[in-house]
Amino acid sequence: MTEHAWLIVVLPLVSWLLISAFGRRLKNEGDWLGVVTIGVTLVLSLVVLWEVAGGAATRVSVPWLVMGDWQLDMGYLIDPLAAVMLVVVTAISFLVHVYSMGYMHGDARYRRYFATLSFFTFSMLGLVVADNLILLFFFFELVGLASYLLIGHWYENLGPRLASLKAFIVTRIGDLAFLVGLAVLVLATGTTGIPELRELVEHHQVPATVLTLAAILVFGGAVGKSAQFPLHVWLPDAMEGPTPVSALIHAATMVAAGVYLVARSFFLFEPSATALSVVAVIGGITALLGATIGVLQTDMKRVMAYSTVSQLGYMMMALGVGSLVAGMFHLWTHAFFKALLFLAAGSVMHAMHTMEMHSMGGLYRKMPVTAWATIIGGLALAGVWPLAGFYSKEEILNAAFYSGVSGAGFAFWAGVISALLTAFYMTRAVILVFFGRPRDRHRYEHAHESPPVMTVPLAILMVLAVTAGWVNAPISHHWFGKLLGEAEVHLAPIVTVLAVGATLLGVAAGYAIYALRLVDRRAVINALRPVYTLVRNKYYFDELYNATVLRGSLRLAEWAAWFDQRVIDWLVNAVGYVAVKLSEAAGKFDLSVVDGLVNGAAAVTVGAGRRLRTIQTGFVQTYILTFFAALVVGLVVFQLWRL
Amino acid sequence: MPTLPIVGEVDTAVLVAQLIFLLPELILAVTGTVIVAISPLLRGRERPLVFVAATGVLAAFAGLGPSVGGAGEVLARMLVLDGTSTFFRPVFMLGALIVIGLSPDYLARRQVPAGEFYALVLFATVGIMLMASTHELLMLYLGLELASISGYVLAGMLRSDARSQEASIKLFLIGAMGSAVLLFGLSLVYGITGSTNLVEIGHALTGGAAATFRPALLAATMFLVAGFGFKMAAVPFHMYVPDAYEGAPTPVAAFLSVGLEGAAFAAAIRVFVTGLGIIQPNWAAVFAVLALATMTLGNVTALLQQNVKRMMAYSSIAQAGYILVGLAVATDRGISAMLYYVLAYTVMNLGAWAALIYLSHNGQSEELADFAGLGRRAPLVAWALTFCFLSLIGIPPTAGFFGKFLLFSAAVDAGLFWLAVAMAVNSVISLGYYWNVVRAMFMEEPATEEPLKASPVFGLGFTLAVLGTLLIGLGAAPFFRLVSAAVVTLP
Amino acid sequence: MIPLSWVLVSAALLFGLGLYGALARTNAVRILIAIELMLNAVNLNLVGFSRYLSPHDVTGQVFALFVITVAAAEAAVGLAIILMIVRQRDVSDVDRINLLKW
Amino acid sequence: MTGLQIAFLALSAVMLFAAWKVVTSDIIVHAALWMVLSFVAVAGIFLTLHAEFLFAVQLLVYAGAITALVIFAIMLSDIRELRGEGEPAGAGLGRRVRRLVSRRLGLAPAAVAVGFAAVMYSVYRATPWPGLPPGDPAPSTLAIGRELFGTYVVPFELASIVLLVAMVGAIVLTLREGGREKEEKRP
Repeated sequence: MTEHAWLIVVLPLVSWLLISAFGRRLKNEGDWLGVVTIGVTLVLSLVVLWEVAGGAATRVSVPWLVMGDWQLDMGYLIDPLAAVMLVVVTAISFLVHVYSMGYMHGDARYRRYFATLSFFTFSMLGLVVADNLILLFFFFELVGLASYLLIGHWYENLGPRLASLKAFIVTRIGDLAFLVGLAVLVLATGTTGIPELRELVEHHQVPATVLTLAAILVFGGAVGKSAQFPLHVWLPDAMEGPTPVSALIHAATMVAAGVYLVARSFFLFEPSATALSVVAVIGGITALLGATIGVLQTDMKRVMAYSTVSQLGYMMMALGVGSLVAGMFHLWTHAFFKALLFLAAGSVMHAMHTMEMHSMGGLYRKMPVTAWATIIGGLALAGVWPLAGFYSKEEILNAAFYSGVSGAGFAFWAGVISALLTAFYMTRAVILVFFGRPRDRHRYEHAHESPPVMTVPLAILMVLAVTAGWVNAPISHHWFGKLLGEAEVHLAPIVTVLAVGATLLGVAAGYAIYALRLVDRRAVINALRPVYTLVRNKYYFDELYNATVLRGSLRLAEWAAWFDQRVIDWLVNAVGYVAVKLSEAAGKFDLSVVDGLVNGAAAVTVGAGRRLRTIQTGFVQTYILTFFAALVVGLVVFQLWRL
Repeated sequence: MPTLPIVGEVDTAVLVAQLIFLLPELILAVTGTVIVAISPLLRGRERPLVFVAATGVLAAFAGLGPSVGGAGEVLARMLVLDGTSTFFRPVFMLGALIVIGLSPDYLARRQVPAGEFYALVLFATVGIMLMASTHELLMLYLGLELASISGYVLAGMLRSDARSQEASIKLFLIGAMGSAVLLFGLSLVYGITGSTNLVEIGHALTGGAAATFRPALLAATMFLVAGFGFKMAAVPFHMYVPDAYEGAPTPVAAFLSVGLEGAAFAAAIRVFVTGLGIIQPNWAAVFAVLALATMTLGNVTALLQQNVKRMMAYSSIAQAGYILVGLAVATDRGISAMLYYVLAYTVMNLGAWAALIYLSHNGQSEELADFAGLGRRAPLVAWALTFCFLSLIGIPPTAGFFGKFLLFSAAVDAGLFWLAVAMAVNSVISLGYYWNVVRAMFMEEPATEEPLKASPVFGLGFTLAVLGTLLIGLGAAPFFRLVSAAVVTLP
Repeated sequence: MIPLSWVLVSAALLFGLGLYGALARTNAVRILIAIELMLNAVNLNLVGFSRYLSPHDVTGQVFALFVITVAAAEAAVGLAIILMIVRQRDVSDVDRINLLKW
Repeated sequence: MTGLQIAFLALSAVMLFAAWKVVTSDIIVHAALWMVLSFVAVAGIFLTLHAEFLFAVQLLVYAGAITALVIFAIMLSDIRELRGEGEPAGAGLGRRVRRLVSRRLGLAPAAVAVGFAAVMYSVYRATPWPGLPPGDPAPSTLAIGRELFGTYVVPFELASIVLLVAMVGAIVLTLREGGREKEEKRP
């Protein structure tokens, strides 16, 4: 099967095309087509993983675009890393597809939704198997595009519209860094094939500085896609999309793409201590940032979103401290329990039509399956033994503990504190939503458990959230780690103690505050007022970006307009204007009044604030003047150059 | 009567035999003349002329047959058959064909004299094709003027529309001035080298003239940069572009933005690379600066536009900035990337303009508000426009992505790293204003639900543009081979 | 004999005057006239070079001939455009033709 | 200084003076007439450069046809300009100063034009131009004729298309409203 792995990528593409083209005429608008296709790819992916675990690996590469001495290949590379990722993507995507049949039932653009879902999966799978970085970039962009379409699925509302654009633009900023990194690599090595690059790096054919630069720039791409500090701002807003999409984005596709990118090009990072430190520190900051903000969110999905930011920080941190296995392992476990959490949240949303936790409560009695799903997912996320999160978190903390990379110490403590916070906010969320007394009677009365098409995927994910970690535990002889090429595992007891302690402390604190109400919430908030305000406002990142980037580009545009209008016109008019003013001060009417009226009318038509956006004067002569002024300046410069 | 030494005596028989290489242009010109002749007889029933015009272009495609594979200068050195001309002539004809297909509904609605419109488009196409396939400065100039004068008239064809009139006169006054500047440069080049043939000019310059006449040569180069910069819509020679495109009839703006700009790039490649190759560092540096200024100003200013037609004008300025990167790099890869981009630009830009034409012939203006809800009223057009925008932004797997990518890597390869980064940054900026339109189309409520109409001919033209954008992107390989073969190398 | 530089300098001056005229006057017909002056300057260049390159070379003169032809065509179109505008808007000052801006 | 040089300088002076008057005269008809003088002087310079054929063409096309066109257009267009009302009026020196600095006749155009001339002058100064080649110039008319219908026959034909376009353009743009349009609407 491994040598036919291209099928895994092509099938969703076909499904996308078919649903787009013929969905209207198919039964149920073709949703089953997507589900069946992804189901088949899941089976194929499992077969591939099985074969790869047995030692199979393949790389196929064919010349695609040839131009002179330059050539771009198209090919796929199936190794353990790709095989693992294939399974994660197809499994989550399959479950999301099934779940969506219930969740999106009756949606106005049902067909488009399923088509785009297939497209999203296709892009992500292409990214996973791509054998060269340019092809990878290609799919990287497509993933961004697909997520833009899905986040903005309900584009009638302002929220999804803005959120989708934000996601698209912010991640594209990261892509920009990736692209430049690619350019650096091509310039230095002349190749973009992943195995070729690895070969070159391993034989020290690439200068260290170039490698560091390229690694950091490539990491820039991951920062955008994987919502790392400081480009994390798009992910929480991406909640505006349909919840199954959020599950897909948060668990297996969009954000995983960044982590996977770093894992895929890990050979670039490994030799460079600087690059690793950058990754570790950014990852640590992101983990802390996400966890702290998550504590104060009152919207259930937003809690999940910030927890994703935080967990992505963990993964990056793991990679940064030099452990590919720990990072990928956390990606693997996280995919299952985060998908579970999101789908459970979607189920709550389905019942309550709100995500505000302060209007929930007591839902356990109404929706036991959903409640159990959230509890198990939360415990797995918090890292409670023997659930999935426990193993991967322990692995990461151990890696950080033993790592020699500078910044690993920071990463370690960031990880421990985040573990505590994670346990706390998950406990808080579970209690607020499912226990205690219902706070909104009306909504509570109408709540009901979701249909089987939604609860069955939940059940499957519950099992996976419990067991996914076992693949890299003593029980399986660390099968996962060995598959990805880890020699042996060190486990320091002190780390385990710290991790478990932090988790328990978090759970206990949450239970004490929200269930037993031993401590008054208000008192804590009042005691920590400045910190509370800061965190509650998400550290003011959005405001910061608004003030700098957005305002800045507007300024630039205004400046360009101002320059065009003012400076050039001024050149023409400077002296004349004064003369006109003087002569007409005594005249019958003031030209400037007329001008003002005309301009005023124009300003009204194009709306206030457009006044400064007047780009060109409209006078032919100023155009001619610019033309010739530029010509003369050019002539002078050229003649000076000659001298 | 004394026997006089005649320079460049030519054999008439050979000349006549070689006219076959001029077949496409001849067919186009004859078609144009026929249309002019018969359109008064039709008395308002001018719609069928679109088929005459389209047939003419298709016949001209067929007329390329004898030229394919031909190499060298023919017709007393007036026409050159090489990779570049083999590449550009069909590209320009494709552009003309699409424009002709997009026009009839618009012309009928706005009461533009259709016969003259088609004829002038065909004549202008002859001009731009000749610009791209000659080594002779005189031919270059005549081709340019043929295209430009047709353009002035075309821009003013909505005779009673004040904005069209204004576009026409601005285009004319500044265009004539641009031609004068270009001519001044050409006259200096002729004076320095004693020839008007670009190959000869190249030889003369490498043979020592470049060193002897360096001051005058540099001045001439600057004149040529300004003259071509004007036709390419390069900042700061661009200022007429937004006004002219906004005011001109929409199909004309579409034609000018791809035809004239493309031809200016084609001719510039020949003049600078073949003719002035020896002072490549000088002009390449200027083009690098122009490229940066052009793409940045075009994109930033486009952000502020409320009128989509005007926005498209700034967008074409920005796109010209990307194409200029090829000249700034001036390596084989740079030039071939540039050729590929011109091809991609032709189809994707026409696809985007097509949507504007569509709105316009349905009686709407081109304000952003008119795009509201287009996704519901005309889903196919809206999606096609979105696709073309993705290509203009440079999202894979569109033609625009590969074009930008090639230019980008050529710039990196030549060490112009800053320019490559500027390109990438600019492509992010451009996202903003294209997205504005997409948002309006899909996410805003339409004023009316009334569906919009288009004739099958329009549909064909539109399909051609959009399919082209897709095919040139997805099936890029053969086009890559084409542009690799078409490269003019530096001496 | 007339030094070539004399020809070139007077051509450049003529071009400069045309340039000044195009920039400084607002009447469209005048701008057109100014452009004609510039084209004449180009022709002076061409004819001058033609004379000084070789006694038998007439390329420059042929070129100038074509420039004159095209200039006539251009003038005809330009005047037609101006006429069209004057008829409907009663202006020929380009600084009153500025609907299109920004 | 030879007679030819004197003739050249004189013609050149006339040409530039006339051009100056073209730019500065207040009445547009005067400007057109000065333009004729400038064109005639250019024709004279062609003669001093042994370009007899171009001399004739210059007189016929420029001084004749184009001038007629321009004057025709002026007559059809702006009546106010004929009386000199199009430009800011005034008196004596004050008027001149005012005009130089008025809205459009600003300093910037002058600066650009003078800058242009200055740069070109320095360029020409710095370039070692060749002297007159040996040998008497041949009568150019025959040579031009041969070239035109030999080497340059393709451009010659192309020029005819340019003229055709100009003709079509001029007609289509100036056709009176209500001419064709009305006809079209007639049942």
